[in-house]
Amino acid sequence: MSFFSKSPWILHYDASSCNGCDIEVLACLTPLYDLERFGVVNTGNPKHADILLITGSVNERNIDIIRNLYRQMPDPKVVVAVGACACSGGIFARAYNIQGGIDKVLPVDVYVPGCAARPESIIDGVVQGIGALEQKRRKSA
Amino acid sequence: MDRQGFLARVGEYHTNGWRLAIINATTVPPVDAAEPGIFEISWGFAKDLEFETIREQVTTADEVPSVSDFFGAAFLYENEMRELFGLNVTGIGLDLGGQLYKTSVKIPFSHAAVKARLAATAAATAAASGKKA
Amino acid sequence: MSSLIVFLVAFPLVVGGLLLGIRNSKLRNVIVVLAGLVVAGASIVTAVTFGNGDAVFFGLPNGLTLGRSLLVLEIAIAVFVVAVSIQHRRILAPVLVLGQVAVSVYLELSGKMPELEPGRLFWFDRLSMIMVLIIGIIGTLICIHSLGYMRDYHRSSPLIKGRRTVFFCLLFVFLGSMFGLVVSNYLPLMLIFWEVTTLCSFLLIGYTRTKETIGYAFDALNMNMLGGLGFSVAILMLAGQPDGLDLAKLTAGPATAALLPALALLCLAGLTKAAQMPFSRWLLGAMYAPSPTSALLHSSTMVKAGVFLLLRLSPAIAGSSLGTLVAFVGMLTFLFVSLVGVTEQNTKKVLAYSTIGSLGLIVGCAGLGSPELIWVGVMIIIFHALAKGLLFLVVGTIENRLYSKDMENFDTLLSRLPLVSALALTGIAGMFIAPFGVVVAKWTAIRAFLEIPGWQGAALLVIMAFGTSLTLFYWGKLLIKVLSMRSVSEYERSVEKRISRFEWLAEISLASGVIGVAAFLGVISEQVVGPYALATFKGTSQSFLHIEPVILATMIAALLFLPALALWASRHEGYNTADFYAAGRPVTSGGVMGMALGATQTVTLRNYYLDGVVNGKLVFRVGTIACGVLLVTLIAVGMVAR
Amino acid sequence: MKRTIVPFGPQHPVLAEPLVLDLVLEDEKVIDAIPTIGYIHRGLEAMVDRVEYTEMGFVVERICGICSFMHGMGYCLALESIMSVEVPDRARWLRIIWAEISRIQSHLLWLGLGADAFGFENLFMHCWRMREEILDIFEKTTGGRIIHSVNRIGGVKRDISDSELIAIVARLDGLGKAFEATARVFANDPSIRHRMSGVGVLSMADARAVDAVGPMARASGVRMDTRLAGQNLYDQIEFEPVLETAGDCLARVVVRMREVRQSIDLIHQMVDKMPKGEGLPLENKPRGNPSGETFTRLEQPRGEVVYYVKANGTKYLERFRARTPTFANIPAMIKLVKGCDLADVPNIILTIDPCISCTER
Amino acid sequence: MNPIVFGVLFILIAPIFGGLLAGVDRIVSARMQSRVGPPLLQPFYDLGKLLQKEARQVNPIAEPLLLGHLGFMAATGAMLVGGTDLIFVAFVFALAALFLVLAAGSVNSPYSFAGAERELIVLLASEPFFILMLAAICKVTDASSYQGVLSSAVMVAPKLPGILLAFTFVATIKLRKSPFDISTSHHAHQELVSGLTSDMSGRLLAYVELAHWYESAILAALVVLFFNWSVPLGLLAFAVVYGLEVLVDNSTSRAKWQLVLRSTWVVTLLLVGGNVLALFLIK
Repeated sequence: MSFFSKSPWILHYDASSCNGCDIEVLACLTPLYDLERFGVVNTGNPKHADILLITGSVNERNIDIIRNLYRQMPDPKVVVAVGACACSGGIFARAYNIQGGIDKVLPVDVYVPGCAARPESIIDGVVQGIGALEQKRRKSA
Repeated sequence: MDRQGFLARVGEYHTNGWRLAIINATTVPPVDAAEPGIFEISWGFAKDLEFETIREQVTTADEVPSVSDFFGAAFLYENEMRELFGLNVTGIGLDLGGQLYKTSVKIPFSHAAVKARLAATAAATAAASGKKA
Repeated sequence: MSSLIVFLVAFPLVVGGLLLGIRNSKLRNVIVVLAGLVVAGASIVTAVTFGNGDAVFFGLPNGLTLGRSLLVLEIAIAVFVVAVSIQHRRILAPVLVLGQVAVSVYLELSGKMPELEPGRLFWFDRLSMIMVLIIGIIGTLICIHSLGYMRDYHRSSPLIKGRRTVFFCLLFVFLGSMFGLVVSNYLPLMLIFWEVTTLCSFLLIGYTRTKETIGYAFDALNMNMLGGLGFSVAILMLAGQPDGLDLAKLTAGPATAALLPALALLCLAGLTKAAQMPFSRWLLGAMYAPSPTSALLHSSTMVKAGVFLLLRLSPAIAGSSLGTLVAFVGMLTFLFVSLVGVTEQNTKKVLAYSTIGSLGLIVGCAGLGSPELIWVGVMIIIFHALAKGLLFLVVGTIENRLYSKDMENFDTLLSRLPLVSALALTGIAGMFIAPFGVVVAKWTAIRAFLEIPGWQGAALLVIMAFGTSLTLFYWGKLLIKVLSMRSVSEYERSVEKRISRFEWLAEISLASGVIGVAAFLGVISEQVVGPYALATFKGTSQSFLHIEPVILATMIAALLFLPALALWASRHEGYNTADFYAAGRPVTSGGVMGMALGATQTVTLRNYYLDGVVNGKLVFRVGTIACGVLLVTLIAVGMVAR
Repeated sequence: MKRTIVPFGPQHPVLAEPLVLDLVLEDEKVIDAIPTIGYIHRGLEAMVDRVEYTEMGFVVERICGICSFMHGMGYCLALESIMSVEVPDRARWLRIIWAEISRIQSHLLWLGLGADAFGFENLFMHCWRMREEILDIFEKTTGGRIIHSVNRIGGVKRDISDSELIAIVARLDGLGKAFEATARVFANDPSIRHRMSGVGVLSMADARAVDAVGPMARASGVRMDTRLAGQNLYDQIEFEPVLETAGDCLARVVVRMREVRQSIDLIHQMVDKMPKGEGLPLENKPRGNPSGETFTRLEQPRGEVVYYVKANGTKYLERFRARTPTFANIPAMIKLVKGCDLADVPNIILTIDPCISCTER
Repeated sequence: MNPIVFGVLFILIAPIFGGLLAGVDRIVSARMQSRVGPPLLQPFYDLGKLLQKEARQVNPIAEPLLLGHLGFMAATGAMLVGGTDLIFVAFVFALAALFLVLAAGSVNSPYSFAGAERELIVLLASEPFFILMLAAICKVTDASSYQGVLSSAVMVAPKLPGILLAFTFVATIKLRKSPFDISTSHHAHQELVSGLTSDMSGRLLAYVELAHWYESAILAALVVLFFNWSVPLGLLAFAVVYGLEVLVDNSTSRAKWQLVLRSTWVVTLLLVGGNVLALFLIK
């Protein structure tokens, strides 16, 4: 039996988001959306996390951090890019310090669109992430 | 720039109870001028509802004295000017050693960088109108 | 029997004298090792010869008598002390020592010294046996350890003038006088040995002859001389009593009121030597001496003399207000120094506080006096001598490798000095890890405290509960440091290879001793310590150790767990030590992480010392004052009781 | 002597945004704190070279997702002043109503985060539950929860009907009542006082010396609020900035709590004062390209923001610059962190209400 | 029945008890926060997942130390109800907790280390209480084992009201509840990230969780000692205490370690010390 679908713990990292998606990620945990219903815990620690929720895009300084956080997550793990910036660089794609979406650095499993991404889409993204997590586990098993 | 006169004016604002509201640098066109290009710096001071500025035009070759002796909070602005505009700000109270930001484009507000951006925009516009046509 | 004892005392003294003239270190090594083996062997032979363990008394062989030799020795000591004091311009020590001499001379000349029963000079029973074994075996190991330690010590501190001949001489003289002390029954005889240990410790502490250490040496001298003066005055007072100077008879049962003043002064002597508050300062100062000195002085010999005397006095003072006061001095010392210990960063000082605390517990037990508590006291003596001896030696070894006594520099010791770490862990486990060693003793003590009626019982329980928890804190901190790991360079790894054979031999033997004593806890308790406690207090036959198989299993498991783990880990590779969490920052091997402003730095961590909650200096002062007040009361009570 | 160095951030759950501090500790006393930022730096000011001024407003709105509305409004105000565009009355009133609602949103969000930082999860949840009400209002009136895009140069894009406004006021009143229960906990709970009272004290003199702005300055008794300038109609309603004098973390909480109440009251006044009716003009479209420069100041939830816009008559601005309140408050934060306890660090960082995204742009 | 059977039963049942308790706790907490909360069996799902996940180990000794923590925690419980001397159990309990400290400290990283140090502080704060509590219970009942206390004719709770009261205080530490959850937190939004467990992952974290369930069960067993005349009443009392803890958890902020240490010591000295003193003076 696999418990991954019932206990997805997330790590949220703000790459270079405008806070819009970040606070929506947090909002998912609060009473109106209550992600904990699905067993989701916002761990704040890569070593405990199964799903990396990442908002904002890659820039010169955070690129190492993103890599490092991902590397420190134990397998199996899934990356969910939340919001337009994380998906592609969004409106800031042409800013001088933006290198692009998260997929420039990490293998992104789920793209959540929106500027800012709505909680409903984020929850949907997490649920899709759970599916990806299951698949990865099966592959590795 | 007149270093002594400038610092005296800043000091006057300080003694009269003004606070530092902003230090802002602007890349002054034409951006294709031969380096060193010209930059305009505004020191904005606020007191209650009033707002006044000191203006100076400098080049990267000039020495821009820090005002952190008067206004401790100036260090962020000044480090930023140095990193983003390449200005030679000296005597910063908390010198972050060029590590405030880390940017893909070095000195992104230098004349060369601005010029490159404008050129890219022009090219993109041309391409877009070309496509339309 | 008696010639064996005389050999035990005299042989180390002779060897000591011999070593004074030997400058060749190879020859010295051979002599020290051989003499050590003889001493250890002699102590074992003595213990075996002694057989069933009931108390025996005897005099010098061939009917020899002491004559005036004690007085001569006393004057010799005084002359030496006065000479040294004049050289260093100190006033207190000569005053104290001259006081002692005055008492002795008065006694001799006035003829008040009672006739001595020649066959009762020495007293040998199970407690003496335990002490003889501790001194003989642990003392020898420490001497052997010193051979390696002192070599490195002088290499790492080239400015200190090497006086190793004196050092090794003192070690052996120390052992001899300790042997004498623990088998004396005649109090004036004990006093002489007592004074010799004082003198040896003074010289050992001042070994490096820096201004600082000479200060500490005089601290130790003054305080112990004060105790010694108390001892002599007690002898003066007891001289008028029938059988007053016969320790066994004096302590055969509860003392009469007439004896209490003298006993109070003897307790004072015991408390000074056991470094109880307000006399704890000398032992802390002694930490600046070379580590084997610390091991010798503070695990197996010097301080044990203090508690030894108090344990001897226990039957006489137990139940009296004097006994209760002594007990509270000990228990409060335990509580206060444990509290100070949590604020201390110097590892040797932490060990010193722990030593004073453990001695405090023994003093507490001796003061209260019941079969269980005497059992506890002796058990702590055994465990403490082994584990603390080991720890002092290990810290000495580490100090010579890392050039630091600071606990904070012991981090990642397991990666750097794995075998030494395993030994250190054995010692720490022996000292405090529940449910082993000292902890078994504490457990029994708590059981005994429950039986003590009135506020005393409650107070003792509370002191014990808090004191024990405090020791958990400082040992825990030390453990964290020793047990942490990181990847180390080849050079760092090679450091351990340069530790001398002598050190390994001594430390591994002591570690085995710690484990062995744990394994044979039942035997030791039932065959030696239990019968002693019952004999001393004439209790009914009972078992002290409520050991069930499950407890025994837990104990052995807990003891072996950490050292075994350390040994296993030192051979284990393939872990990514660079993979720690640093808030997302990049980390690389050896514990280097990315820092602000683009810098990188090795992780540095400092233990908590409860800054702002516990002020160590203040606590120490309060403890000193509180115990000082108790001590004054103690002596006053003794006097008033008359 | 050896000291512990705790790497605070860039990824740290106390603050969703990446802020880096190297905390040098003795026990848990912070001896030194070395800051680094730049993890969110996008370089959006330079986007004026790539984006036409008409669209730049959308970029400016995304300086920060919390004070997004005010950033949009500030950009429009700046350009309106350069281009001398007269904004229709109703649009001006609607803007400040939205602005005050967004202040309530921001403060509730912050109160929740603050509670979470000192380990009061329950309060966090309740604050954010209330905040959802505000987001609901935003969604109804602008179509977006976070990014609203209702500001245009010359006015606003959407109207709020009078009946809707009355409904909003009623809803805010309800919210205000619910908020009182939470506010009582914040102000009186002993465990919160233990964590906040007397912690991170910024004296009035210090607040001036480090040029603190917004609630940070007001909690230290500095009477500073750009709304006092009266621009944006604040002179037509009764307004007096909220001041506290203690200057500690608790004072900063109290200032923001009182501002929540105040904003509800201000919205009441605004709805009363504003011109009523359907179909009133909302937008005066500007003509041509802007030319000239301006410094525009505005009071955001976190304090004074200064925009500098310089235009040269082309479609592309020559310079856009936003000096956000957090940028001005970072020196204060660094000052306060030194000497506090490790456990106080989250409280101090949060009570400046940092918006790193704003700071770095 | 042989007491050893109780010990074995404890080892088997305690995790189920502790897990369910954690499940109920999460639901109740969620309801207090106007949320629905996770399913009742969520803690078991979490544990199962952690066991299936990769365990990233920073050094070779963390895992054995954590197994020591788990093992000694289980042993504490088993020895407690299995009839071992109660005071001895108090020492083993501290030892079990110590292994967690060592496991975290062994990592040599800032967050784990700070968590370990803080855990050591809460250990220092709570340990005197447990020694005194068990000693007092032994004193009152003249017994030395769990069974002995249960079969004693003396009712414990009426004689030890101060200690029972203090228990609810100290249990906050052991149950890792706010305001005393300073070394680790189930809600990671704190200055130490996840404190002690910052560098533990996969099954390593599962051991910690499991040991914590044992710890909860041990606390329940300890509460029963106070109500030695009726075990159901004791369990009910534990439910009440636990309910209180959840309420406190949800209505306080996290305290600083200085306050934790000072307040726990003061409570121990006044309530427990006072109670013990009364006991010794009256009896």
